[in-house]
Amino acid sequence: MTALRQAAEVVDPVPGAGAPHLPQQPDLIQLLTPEGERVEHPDYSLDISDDELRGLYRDLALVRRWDVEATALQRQGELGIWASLLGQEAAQVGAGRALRADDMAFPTYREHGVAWTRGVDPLQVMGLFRGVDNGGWDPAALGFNLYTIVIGAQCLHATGYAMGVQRDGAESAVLAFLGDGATSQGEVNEAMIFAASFAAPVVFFCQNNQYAISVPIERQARVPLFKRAAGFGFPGVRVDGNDVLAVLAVTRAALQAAREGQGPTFIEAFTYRMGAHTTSDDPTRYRLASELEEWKLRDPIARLKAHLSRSGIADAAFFDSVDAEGDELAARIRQGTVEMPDPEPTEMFDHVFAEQTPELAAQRAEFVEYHASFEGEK
Amino acid sequence: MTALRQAAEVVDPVPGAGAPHLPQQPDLIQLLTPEGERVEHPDYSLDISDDELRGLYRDLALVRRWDVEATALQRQGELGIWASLLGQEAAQVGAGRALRADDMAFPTYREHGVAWTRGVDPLQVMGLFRGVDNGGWDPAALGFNLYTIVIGAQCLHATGYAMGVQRDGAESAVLAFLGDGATSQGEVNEAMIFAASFAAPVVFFCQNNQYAISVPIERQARVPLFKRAAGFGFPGVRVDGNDVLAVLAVTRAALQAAREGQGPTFIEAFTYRMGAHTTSDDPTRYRLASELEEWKLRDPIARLKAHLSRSGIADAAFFDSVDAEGDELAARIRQGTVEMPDPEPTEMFDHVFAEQTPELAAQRAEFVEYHASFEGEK
Amino acid sequence: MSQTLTIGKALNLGLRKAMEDDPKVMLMGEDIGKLGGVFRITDGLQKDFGEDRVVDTPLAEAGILGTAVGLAMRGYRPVCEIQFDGFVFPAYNQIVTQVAKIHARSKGKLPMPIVIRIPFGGGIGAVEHHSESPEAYFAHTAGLKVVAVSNPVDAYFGIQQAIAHPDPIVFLEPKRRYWEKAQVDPDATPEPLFRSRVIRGGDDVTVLAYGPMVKTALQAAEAAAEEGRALEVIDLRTVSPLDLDPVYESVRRTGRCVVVHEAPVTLGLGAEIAARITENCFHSLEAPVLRVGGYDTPYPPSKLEEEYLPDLDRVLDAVDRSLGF
Amino acid sequence: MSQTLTIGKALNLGLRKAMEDDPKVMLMGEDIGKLGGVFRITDGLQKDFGEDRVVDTPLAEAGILGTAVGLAMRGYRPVCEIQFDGFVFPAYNQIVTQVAKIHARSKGKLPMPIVIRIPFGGGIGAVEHHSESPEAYFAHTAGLKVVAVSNPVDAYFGIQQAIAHPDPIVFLEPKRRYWEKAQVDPDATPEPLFRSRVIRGGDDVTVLAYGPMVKTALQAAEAAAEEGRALEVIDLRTVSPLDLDPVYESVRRTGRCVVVHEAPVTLGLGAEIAARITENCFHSLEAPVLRVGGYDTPYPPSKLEEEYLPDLDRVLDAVDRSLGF
Ligand SMILES: Cc1ncc(C[n+]2csc(CCOP(=O)(O)OP(=O)(O)O)c2C)c(N)n1
Ligand SMILES: Cc1ncc(C[n+]2csc(CCOP(=O)(O)OP(=O)(O)O)c2C)c(N)n1
Ligand SMILES: [Mg+2]
Ligand SMILES: [Mg+2]
Repeated sequence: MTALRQAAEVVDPVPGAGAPHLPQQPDLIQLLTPEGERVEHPDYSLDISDDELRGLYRDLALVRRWDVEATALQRQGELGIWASLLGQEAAQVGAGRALRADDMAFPTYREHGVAWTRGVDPLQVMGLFRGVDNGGWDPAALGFNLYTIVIGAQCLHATGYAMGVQRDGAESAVLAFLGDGATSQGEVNEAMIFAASFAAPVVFFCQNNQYAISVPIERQARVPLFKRAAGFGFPGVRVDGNDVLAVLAVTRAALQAAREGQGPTFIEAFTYRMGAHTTSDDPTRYRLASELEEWKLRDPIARLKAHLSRSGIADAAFFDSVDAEGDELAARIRQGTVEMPDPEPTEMFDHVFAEQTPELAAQRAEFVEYHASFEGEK
Repeated sequence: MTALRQAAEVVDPVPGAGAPHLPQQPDLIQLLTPEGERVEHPDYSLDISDDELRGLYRDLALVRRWDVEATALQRQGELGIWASLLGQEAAQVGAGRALRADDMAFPTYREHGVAWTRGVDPLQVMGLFRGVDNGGWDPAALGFNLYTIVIGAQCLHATGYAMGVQRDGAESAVLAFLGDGATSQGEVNEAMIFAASFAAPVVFFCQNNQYAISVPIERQARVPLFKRAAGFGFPGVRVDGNDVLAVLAVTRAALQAAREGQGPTFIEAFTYRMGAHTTSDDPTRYRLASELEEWKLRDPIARLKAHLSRSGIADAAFFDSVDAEGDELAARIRQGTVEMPDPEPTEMFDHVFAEQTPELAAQRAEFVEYHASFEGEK
Repeated sequence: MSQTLTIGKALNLGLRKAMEDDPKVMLMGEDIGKLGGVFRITDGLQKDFGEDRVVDTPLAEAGILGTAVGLAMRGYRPVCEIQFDGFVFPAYNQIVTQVAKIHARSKGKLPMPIVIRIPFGGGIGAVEHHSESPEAYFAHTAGLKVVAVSNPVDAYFGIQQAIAHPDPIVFLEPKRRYWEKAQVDPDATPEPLFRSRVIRGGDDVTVLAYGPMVKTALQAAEAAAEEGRALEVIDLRTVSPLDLDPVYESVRRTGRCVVVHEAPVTLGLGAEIAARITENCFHSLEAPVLRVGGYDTPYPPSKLEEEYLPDLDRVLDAVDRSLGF
Repeated sequence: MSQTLTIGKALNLGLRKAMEDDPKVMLMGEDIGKLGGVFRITDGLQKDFGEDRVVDTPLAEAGILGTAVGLAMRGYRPVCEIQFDGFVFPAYNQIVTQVAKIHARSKGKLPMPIVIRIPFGGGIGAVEHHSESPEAYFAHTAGLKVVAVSNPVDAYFGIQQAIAHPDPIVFLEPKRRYWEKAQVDPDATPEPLFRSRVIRGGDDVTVLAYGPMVKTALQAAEAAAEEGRALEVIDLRTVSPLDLDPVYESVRRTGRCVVVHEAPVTLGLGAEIAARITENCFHSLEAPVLRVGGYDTPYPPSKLEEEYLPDLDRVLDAVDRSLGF
């Protein structure tokens, strides 16, 4: 089996994915080392106030607190499932905070951190995972589309939306989120082709958390993902996804380029899914505990905390206050979730169309009548 | 409309597509200039006998003769439609002749030149365009799959077939044909992703004839197509598609690499569709006559003929004999086509499944009975 | 002022009118610009409305529909041309999981006013994939509406109504009838989009058809009349939702019904229509609703398409069988 | 030796047996290797048969089916797992235009022995796209065969029969019943794949179901029995081709029939079955064939799925309506 055997010898697309050594990746953009030390990058600088830095920390910490609470609520049967973002907070908060109010983001199902930065009420996200609705927020008002579960489908929506932005003559940008696994979907590649062809103001933000459920990134790509973009004719960059500052800087620059008509950019945020794929998953079946241990050393929150402490930008009181805020948030999420009312059954008929059909109206009427017939019995 | 306007300024993906200046393309592999002069290339040499050279000329000339006859037959109502390969003979013959008997090719609907090299009877191709069947040849026996009309679908078949070759431990290669337009299909990109991921022994041979019906290549890609491959992690090369020697050399090398387990290659054969998309098309609606005039100067057959004459490898008698052979071929094709019997109507029921279903058998029986009921009347 | 138009030209003028009426209307598709589409339905529109509104896309149907979704979210009204029926399947995921569901997913916050124009059906002597009748796939998909036009008047008004409609609509154009002509008065009051219509009265058997088969049904009715049988012909016009009240009214009178379409019979529209008629007119039926359609085979090579497609004779044969019950 | 197996485990063992019996059998899909699939149906198989025969693919369903086509052309027998029903649509083009048509296209020279395993249906409290019932899309497609298993015995033998079968088969697994148990005797002679089966006798009303609804139909029959009504329950087992002779036999006796499935009623299997029963048993019917299915809405958020899915009560309600005709 010549070919088959040799196939195993192709270059590792994720230098150090198994045993990661991030600082050795020459292409990786970093502004904060895993130890929390601020470093400079020739192409990306970040002008950021202490207030903003503390704000980022607060975002990261609260989003994680929410995530932990959601996982607990799922375990207690209050959610059907939960897709944890543990480990990806910096990638999401950095990307989300790079957006302007008039920009539009297209998330997958894991972008709770981005949702947070866009002002989505966590309870609306909880509602989706509880099975109450599909996420009740207003995408247009918040500049944050509904979660999209079919892998990659949202990348085309983002590109089309960006084509609309172009036609409106608006100076806004669009941010499409996707995972490493999603890069294998035909639709995602079509999105990049359309984006390139129309020079659409869209940025593809790929969180390479190195797994698509159990499948490691090596199965999706044999070279680093950010290189994909050059093949389509636009820039690709790889940023340390656990470095919120670098993510913010790189995403800001890409969005600004998009707004200025320079077309799309592909950002690979190199990170790691520290939890299970979802609460239904069992990662012990497919990855070693040691891998996780290594990545704990690059925890995105610890990293910023170290920087803030060391540089004196934040003190213990600040961290305590964020902790307290987190507990409040968690309590609110818990209470809101367990008390969340079930939807009206007739709702399923009411939003299928903008203009209801007589057929469906009749089904609805029968449904109501049928259920009324039980009223007496129960 | 900032972004929209600036979109127009992106680099030309096909240097000189509108007014082609092939020799100025640094990346273009050539072994024969448009004037018919043999040139060397540092990476690709070609060891070829005079007999083989004359054989290539014969292929090119006969394939063109067939094509001309088919176009005429369509005009006379003998074919439903015809997809002409005019101008692409060298790309097809060069690629086809690079294949070994145990290799497998996956064509689109325009690969008559490749079909020729694989020993497909031209009448079987004619049968497809006449509407008699979908191409009656035996793919396994000839190493040439049936034509595939859904753009790009065959690229995945080729990749899967190559995965089978790997599993068989066979030292064969697979050649997938596609057009420039096809590169935009999600499935084609998935094929490249699978091919890369499994290091499958497949070569993607893209005839960039610069149009997808009316749509110029600039709409599909803003950078040269062969660069797409690097993004997926395998080599891409651009060859002068009107230079049969270069195409042969480049394709041979890629197929050999595939057989040796080095995985896929993407070949962009830079050529031009000198005719209409099909006999149903009217290219005057979307392109200038001057473009065609420029490309006539790089006619793939004239080029080889010039070389053979100039170098004394072939003389007038040879060319005359090929012409005569062409006329015979054309006559055979014409007669075979007009005399081609219509298929048995019941055939449509007989090949749906390997194991016929009672349902369909019943429909067939009703069909036969129904038609029998007219027997008396007509 | 009334003029004689083919279905193709009526669609072209209808699209033009829709674009004039609403600057948010955009056309997207393969070869719809300079070429005017392979059937010339968008002829001249790019020249007059520009490349931003008449967009030649890359060759990727999922891309067309997926970007249309995004454009709709941004307030545009994309009209997507699928070049041939057989090439809609790469876009199937976007149509079924996104276009059809986003209104419901967002509880109405994200309307999807997308029109998917598909020249459909056989009879033009084409190669594989150019003669499909995929309407049942869409009609079975909750969240989509599906209409099929059969004549220039419905083509002219229908395309405008579809574009103005707030929900996603699969708009089926009977490709082999593109050259059929009729008088179209652009100032007339159009019939609503989602209504079926009795187009020939008769008391013996009710014949239902839509799109290209309407002409076939009418031909059958003519032929039957010569033998003294009065067929009532109904042009369904809307495939989803179905508008069957006029059908029930008719079948209660005739007691017999034949449904005609090109799509394979199994799970074709005839199945649904037969089931509903039986549910609603059970005691009036003198015979089961009979179905005339394509066989359950892939669409055959074109030399066999006349044997595959329902024609006048097959409709009459079903009428006979119905009357013989 | 007979053992108690869940449907999930029976499938796992059936796959294992098929792989042992034929070295050309290959499994392909997302997460089917180390993870054993999200439902663990392929648990342990990669470990025992290696990565070349149990292939974790890139995340692309068209890629899975398209490469399966090529592998089939090379003589392999690919068994493709689609992770959830709602994710089969990216592969739709390959399934409908290639897998289904290649045998006919090649006049039999290219067999397509591909099995497409799909865990289907609702009832597991999942988020969007994880509870779909797409069988009608496939049953309407000429060139595909479609089966749906309802119990461990059919699961164990059916998957092996499907893999050994020369034509492409969409193999539907009732995901919410994966944990249902029964005795399976691997040495028993299995029933043929494309046969329906009367699983409970009765003379009042015939109830048809397949996949997950078989259990529901049986529950309804139990409940009806308590009220003195004898429902005859038929497990259709094969969705395409349909095997309706036992159904006709039954309906000619009962005069009444109810078809149950989770898919939306409009153009669901119930439509085709109702139409055929009416054509074949017209004079025996005391009532129209009634259909119980999902509503014509997107599958709702899981808190509403119990209202959406047919249950015992809705089946009994239809039985009542049928008897009341
Ligand atoms: C089209 C489609 N196929 C399969 C799935 C099932 N699925 C859900 S998440 C997932 C893995 C996604 O991996 P990646 O894109 O890396 O994102 P991540 O979950 O790691 O954030 C899969 C296969 C899906 N949702 N959609
Ligand atoms: C999926 C699909 N969409 C649309 C078509 C209609 N169509 C046939 S050929 C063609 C253009 C193909 O262009 P290209 O890939 O460059 O190949 P060429 O015809 O130039 O050889 C189109 C759009 C098709 N066959 N399949
Ligand atoms: Mg991932
Ligand atoms: Mg081309």
